[in-house]
Amino acid sequence: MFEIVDQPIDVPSVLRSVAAHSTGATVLFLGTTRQFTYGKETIQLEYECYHAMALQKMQALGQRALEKWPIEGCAIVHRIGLVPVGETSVAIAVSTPHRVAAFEAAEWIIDTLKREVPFWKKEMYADGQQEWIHPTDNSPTP
Amino acid sequence: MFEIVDQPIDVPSVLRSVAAHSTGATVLFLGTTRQFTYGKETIQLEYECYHAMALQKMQALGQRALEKWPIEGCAIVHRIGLVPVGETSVAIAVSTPHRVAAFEAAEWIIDTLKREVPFWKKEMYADGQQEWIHPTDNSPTP
Amino acid sequence: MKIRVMLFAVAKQIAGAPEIELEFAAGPTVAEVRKALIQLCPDLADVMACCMFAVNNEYASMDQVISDDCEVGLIPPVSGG
Amino acid sequence: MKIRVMLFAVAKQIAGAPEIELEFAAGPTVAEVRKALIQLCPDLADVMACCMFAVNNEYASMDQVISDDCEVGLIPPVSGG
Repeated sequence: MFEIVDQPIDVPSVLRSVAAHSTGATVLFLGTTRQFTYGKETIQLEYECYHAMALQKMQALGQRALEKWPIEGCAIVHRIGLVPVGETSVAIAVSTPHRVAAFEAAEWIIDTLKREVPFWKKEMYADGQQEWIHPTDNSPTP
Repeated sequence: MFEIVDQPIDVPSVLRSVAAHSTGATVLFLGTTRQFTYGKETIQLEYECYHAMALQKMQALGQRALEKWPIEGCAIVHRIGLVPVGETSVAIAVSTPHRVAAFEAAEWIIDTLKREVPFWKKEMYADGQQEWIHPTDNSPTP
Repeated sequence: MKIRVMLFAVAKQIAGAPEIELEFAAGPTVAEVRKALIQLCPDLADVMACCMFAVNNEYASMDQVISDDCEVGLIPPVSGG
Repeated sequence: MKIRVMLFAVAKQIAGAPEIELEFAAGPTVAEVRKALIQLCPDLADVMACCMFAVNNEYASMDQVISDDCEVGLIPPVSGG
């Protein structure tokens, strides 16, 4: 399952999409809108993407992960538009026979997605300020 | 949420229990009954536990994780009794402000649970054989 | 004094019972409980080679002394998750 | 030939448009598209210092030649997830 959605992500259906009888371990990562970042209060985030390229890169990430780990099921779903505090902007699920690969693959996918896949977020702060986030170094992000 | 249940694990409620506005990342681990292990076919697993000790150890794991990582929410739910192929025997969820800690903590909790917390599984194979699993070395398990 | 030892998984299966009651003149150490268990149920000897003991829900050392209000469990290698 | 460059996030905000059309005598390289974009919209110069270009949904090198059926995107540093 590789999808870009403009509504809340249906997490149970993401998990169902990676279920398989050959699976012993499933790791799900959820990125959610955090209220405070370095002391500044966020009301919501607004995500946009380069749709065709983002979807192709998400599918390519799944394929590259498959070449690195024995993956039974892989799902990447990213939400665009407004994502209020506490809601999920990205869900990544990986199922494998044994757990080490599931942890490694899920973490690799979110790390790589954050570096390579054309989504952008705009912080909409409590003080009314708005700001597109364009990280230019390896500053940590959730 | 630290629970031992004898019914299917309610994964959405596990995820809800670790949700918080201060959270930017949530990692969920699910251990599921795998159909084939080293070529042998499993029909189902049967789990038992030393209930009072297991629950106390699960809570202590949550506490130890809190001392190691900046955790906003932590849940460990283990199912006992019969767990058919494809169903979940354990769910671990960790939410943190940033994602590295969530991956590290979730993996540490499942690794430590598998070494220290008194649950046992009996493999019930397709050929009728049944076998309590008591790992005596560091053989990989899902 | 009586000490009841709770059994689990393959140990319970071998003993054919979920617990075994042992009688001691005074509060025994975990090592003494272990020895008495093997004398009463020699079939447990093999599996006990890799078992731990829990006293009041904590893993116990062999020289820990057990009083009559202690809960004692024989813990075969765990395999949860 | 005309090349349309799709803009996103802060680049779209600065340019005030989701795409910019450029005119070239022959198929330009990515570097030539970049130079033409800055000439047309000097306010983009700062952000373009750390932008990539995508051609047909793949990150492109500066010397890649663009034909008139290519889809070109200006990609500011990404911040999804």
